[in-house]
Amino acid sequence: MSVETAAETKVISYDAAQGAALAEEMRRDPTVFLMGQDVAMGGFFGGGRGLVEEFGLERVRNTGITEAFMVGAAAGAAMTGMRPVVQLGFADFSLIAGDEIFQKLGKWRHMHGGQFELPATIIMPIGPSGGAGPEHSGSMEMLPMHFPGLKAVVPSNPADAKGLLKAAIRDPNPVLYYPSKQLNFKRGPVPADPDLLVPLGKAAIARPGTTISVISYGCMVPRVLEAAETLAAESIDLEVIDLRTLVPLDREAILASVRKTGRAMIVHEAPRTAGPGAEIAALIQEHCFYALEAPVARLGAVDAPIPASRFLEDLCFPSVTDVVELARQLARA
Amino acid sequence: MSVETAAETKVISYDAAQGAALAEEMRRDPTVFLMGQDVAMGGFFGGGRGLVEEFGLERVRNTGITEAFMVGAAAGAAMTGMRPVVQLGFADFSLIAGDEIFQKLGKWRHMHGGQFELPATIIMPIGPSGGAGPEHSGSMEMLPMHFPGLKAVVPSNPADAKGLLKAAIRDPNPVLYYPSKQLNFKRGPVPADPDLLVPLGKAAIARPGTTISVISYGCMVPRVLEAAETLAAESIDLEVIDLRTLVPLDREAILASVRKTGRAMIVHEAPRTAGPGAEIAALIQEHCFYALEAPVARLGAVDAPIPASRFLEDLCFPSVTDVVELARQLARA
Amino acid sequence: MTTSERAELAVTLFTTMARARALEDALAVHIRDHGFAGYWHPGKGQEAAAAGASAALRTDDYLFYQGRGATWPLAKGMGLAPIIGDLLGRSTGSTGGKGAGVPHWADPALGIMGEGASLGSVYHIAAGAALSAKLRGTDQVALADFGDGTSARGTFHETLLQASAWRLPLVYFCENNGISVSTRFEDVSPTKTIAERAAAYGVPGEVVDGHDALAVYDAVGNAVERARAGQGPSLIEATVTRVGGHWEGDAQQYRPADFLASYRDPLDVLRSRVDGAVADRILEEARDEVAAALRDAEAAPYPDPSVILKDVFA
Amino acid sequence: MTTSERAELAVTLFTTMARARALEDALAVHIRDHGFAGYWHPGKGQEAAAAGASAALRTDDYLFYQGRGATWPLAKGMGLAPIIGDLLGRSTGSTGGKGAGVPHWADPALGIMGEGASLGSVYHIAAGAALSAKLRGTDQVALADFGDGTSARGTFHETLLQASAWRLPLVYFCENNGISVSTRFEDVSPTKTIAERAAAYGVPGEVVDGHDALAVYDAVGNAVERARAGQGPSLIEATVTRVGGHWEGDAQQYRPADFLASYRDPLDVLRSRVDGAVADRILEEARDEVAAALRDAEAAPYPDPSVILKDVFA
Ligand SMILES: Cc1ncc(C[n+]2csc(CCOP(=O)(O)OP(=O)(O)O)c2C)c(N)n1
Ligand SMILES: Cc1ncc(C[n+]2csc(CCOP(=O)(O)OP(=O)(O)O)c2C)c(N)n1
Ligand SMILES: [Mg+2]
Ligand SMILES: [Mg+2]
Repeated sequence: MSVETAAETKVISYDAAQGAALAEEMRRDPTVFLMGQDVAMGGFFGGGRGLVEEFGLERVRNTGITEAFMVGAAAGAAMTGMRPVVQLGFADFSLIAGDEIFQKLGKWRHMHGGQFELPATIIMPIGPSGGAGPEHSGSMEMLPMHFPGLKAVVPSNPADAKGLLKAAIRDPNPVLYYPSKQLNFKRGPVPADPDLLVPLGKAAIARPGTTISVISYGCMVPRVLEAAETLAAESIDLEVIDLRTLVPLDREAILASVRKTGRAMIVHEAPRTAGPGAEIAALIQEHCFYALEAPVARLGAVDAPIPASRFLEDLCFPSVTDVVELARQLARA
Repeated sequence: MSVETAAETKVISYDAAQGAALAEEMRRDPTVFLMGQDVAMGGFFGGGRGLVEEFGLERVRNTGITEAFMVGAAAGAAMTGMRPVVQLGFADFSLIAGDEIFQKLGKWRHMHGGQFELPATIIMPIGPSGGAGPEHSGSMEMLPMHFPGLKAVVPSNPADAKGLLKAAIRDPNPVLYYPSKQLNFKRGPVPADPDLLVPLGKAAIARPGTTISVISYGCMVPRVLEAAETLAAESIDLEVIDLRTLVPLDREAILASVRKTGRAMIVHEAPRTAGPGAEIAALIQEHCFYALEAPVARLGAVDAPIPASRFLEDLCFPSVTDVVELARQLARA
Repeated sequence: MTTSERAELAVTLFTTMARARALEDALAVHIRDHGFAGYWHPGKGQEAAAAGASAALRTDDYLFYQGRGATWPLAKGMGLAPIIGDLLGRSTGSTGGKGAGVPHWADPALGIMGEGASLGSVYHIAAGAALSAKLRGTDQVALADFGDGTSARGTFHETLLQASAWRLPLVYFCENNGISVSTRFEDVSPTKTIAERAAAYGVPGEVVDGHDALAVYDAVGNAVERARAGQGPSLIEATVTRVGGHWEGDAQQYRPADFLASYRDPLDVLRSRVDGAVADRILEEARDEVAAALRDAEAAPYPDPSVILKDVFA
Repeated sequence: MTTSERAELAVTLFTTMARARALEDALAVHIRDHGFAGYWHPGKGQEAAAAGASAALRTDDYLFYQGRGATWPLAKGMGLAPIIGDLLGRSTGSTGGKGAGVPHWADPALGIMGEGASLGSVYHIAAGAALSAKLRGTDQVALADFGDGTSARGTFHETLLQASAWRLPLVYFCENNGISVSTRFEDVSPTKTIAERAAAYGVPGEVVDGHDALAVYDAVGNAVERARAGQGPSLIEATVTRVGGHWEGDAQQYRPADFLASYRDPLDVLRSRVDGAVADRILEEARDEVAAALRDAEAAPYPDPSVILKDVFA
């Protein structure tokens, strides 16, 4: 049974879906515990409400403002038999814990000859959230694509938010889990079955189509799907691929789609230059060169810090209109 | 007069060329000063020998093991009228000072409405150096390509090492200067003229050619040039572009060359996946799609931590043979 | 300081605090009625700390504040127009309306050096400004403001160690309101105060009542004098009270019953040092000025979207 | 501990240190004659600190060492074959020859948890292991070893604060050799010792003579006991001497004349507690064992290059 065909579902928010995943996994496995600032009150975005009542302050641990500590401690706990989940307030703080994430969590196993497993999950919300400013609106998910040893996940809807987080927690490897803050309050049907996971490394065809393969993930998936509705009326039939996982990347799903459509564009919330779209575009042209009818196109955030002003913030990220216009160009090319 | 046509030159090492740039700029401008671990003894790689004797301990400041402090303090000093140069021992430590580099140095000007200039230079040696291990052999230069507000430089020879460092120090923006450790002891002619800079943002045609455009930088440039000699005998005529600067990227030089040759490959020391080569390949296919006779090819380090063993280390990076073989394939494609 | 100078100082401080308070009250209403351009972290109750500390600085001293309330830029000389302009994202803001929401007010000419919103990132930036002053041979001082929660960051340690070894003209100023979002200081700190940690760095540490602007002024004044004289950093910890939520709109279900136990309104505390009629007039003028500035800001234009790509590089 | 147990302990410690010293001497020759697979940071002179501290740990306690010399893995029970195997990059190493050069010796079954070569990165990893023990309800203890230079990292502060607030079973063990590459401790530290900074975290701090293995054993033993009893972290600072250069081959032009002033060879110090004939035999056996292990390692194969892509993921 897959998430798509799950019998019993409940309509909850993306944020609450993460809370549900945490609760179920903590119930199932006593080695799972949560650390982060203010997690006992449910975290900055509230998804973890109720956890402290059920699991207590030992397993739902409020930390100080010590991001490097949290991630480093998670590495230490993970290599000694626990399954820590760290909640960082904002993905931007992965740069505060950069050594811990990319040099320790990502490398400890390899550099010690495979003697350790590090089943840690780091939750790091990405993207804007109505004026959080240049240091709290970042999309950092291209880092684990370049630096080895870390899996990376970006859910685009409540069901995946739950199923991917559960899979991340159960994975024997460190997983960076990047919820998109713009989706926090989006609601949707979520399977109730506590044994249902969304497997890491498998993309979803969010919409089958024939004209253009649009490769996307996170909060851009609903925008692309909205654009697809508009474009359908113009006989531009988007095939929308929701990557779900960036590491491992589901190359087969991407390449199979592009071989079929002959046209591809990538849409993400991260800055355009040297973002995930760069790798995906490079990959597509490497493997589908002779199938391509037009260059692979990319949409991403501006290559500038995101202003704290909500008025300006909105203009920094790809809109439904941007997707529609680029798709029109690409269909014509 | 350009570096290429400089009248008077002296044969010195890549490392010593950096020391010469520092000495000249400190002589010229009293606001330039140096901070880092053991810089008073010449730094970990010795390039700064003699500086403390000439400029004293106030301007050649030994710090403790405080990478975040050094870079943060450089930001503070830069916004108040100084031109700090920070020497980090290894580029890997940019992940310790990630918040300071990418969230502060790179954004302070923009997020405060353009009211500040931050003329700081951060020197961060990249790549392997004979067994320094997984946490000391990193190539981090793709970070400033994705995160805005920082210029980024990777010199491939002693003359550029000097000229680019001087340009970096004089630039009103924060510049990340990434010397390649593999080149430290490589010697070459370096212009003596203290007013000669290598401008940021201009690539060099290291070897003109007609068959394939090879885009490279840093320590891979000499390897590519060596491969070009072998290939010339087979009538494969490489055009070798030495980027020198990754931000700003000299797009015109890259695209003009590929329009001419119709074939392109990128060779770098950084891991292959989602590295600088991904952005450059994506860019090339965007702009030269109809000129390309074959997919843009990429060579980079393995997507794995670099083992500390020197025996294994050597196998992790593109070799002259790798370049030769890939170029042969590409010429045939 | 003469008695009359002291009385004058009290009036100055009271004026700053009255404007800061009027701004807090007006913003609360504005946010309730009109929504808001971003995140607001109210500073109500903490006005005396920022006002007193800032008054101990010269205009050319460097201020690095942590963004709760708006007392800091006001106290250091910024007008209401640029402050509110930024808050509402208008082009009249000090950043041209870019740094709205989580505010990034700055004016280098006033020594208002901006904010780093990854908390704990300004310790070393402030130390760098202090180092710069030392290297340039000026007698400027840099002040790094931070909260109790932010004292846990590793940057606190790196910087104070290095600044003490280098005897930099740096003042660490802590606003200890006993809480970090919902996390009580005593739950994350093994020591009763932050000031007592100063000994680990060989620098003086002092706790002062942050509800009393003049007491704060005196304590910071001593630290500034020490720094200016080349004797290195000090740590001043002002005990304050966060009257409101962490952010405007915070439901504060976590809020402990005793949280306001030691609160005294800093305006009331200072009022006893100021002539009653003068105080009333200051309060009224402050409300009027804020109301007018808010109206002006609402009428001011948003910046042109092209500013997004401006100033990435110099 | 009875007198005879104490005598036995002295023999154990002397054996560990003799092997560590023999390895140091053999490696110096090997590096001179054959070049080397990587960086080597000699630990000559510091053997007593690692040996004494490690002996105070149980096998199932967690050790996070900083990579100077090879006493730590030896003392915690690793054989010469895996230690030298890694140093020479051979498949017989504990990491299968991957972690040669800057060594990454590890053996989880012996509580040898590996190294983080960005210095100061193991404070919180060790604290995480301590937290894990606490949550799993075992009485294991974690020890984080670090140098004087590494005490400046912000991670020192974040972790000790949090570990103290959480009363984690953690021992901070500092090997203060007074220098970090070429930088003297007194030039970067405003305090005379690191131990005195422990008060800032509400934990005990103690300085011990690191040339005396038994003294180190006793001090660390107390800290371990405290941790095991649920009373939280302690900081032990062992005063040691770096006899050689920072790395093998370091010309040490920076080396101050008085640098060896307080040095006493830890083997000489401990020898007085051990029967002379026994000591001589131990020293001789150690040299023979090391020579044999080095010969074996030289004959052992390099790992297959495929290991480069192995174990990136589990
Ligand atoms: C490095 C970092 N971690 C977390 C946050 C999120 N955050 C914003 S304010 C805050 C609480 C700060 O507490 P404190 O320093 O005591 O200041 P106060 O809010 O009480 O004024 C937190 C955790 C942040 N901005 N930066
Ligand atoms: C974060 C970090 N910064 C710098 C280095 C480079 N480095 C390697 S050893 C060393 C000196 C360490 O000094 P100390 O902690 O006193 O240990 P010792 O070498 O004296 O044993 C330095 C700076 C590093 N490995 N990691
Ligand atoms: Mg607080
Ligand atoms: Mg030392």
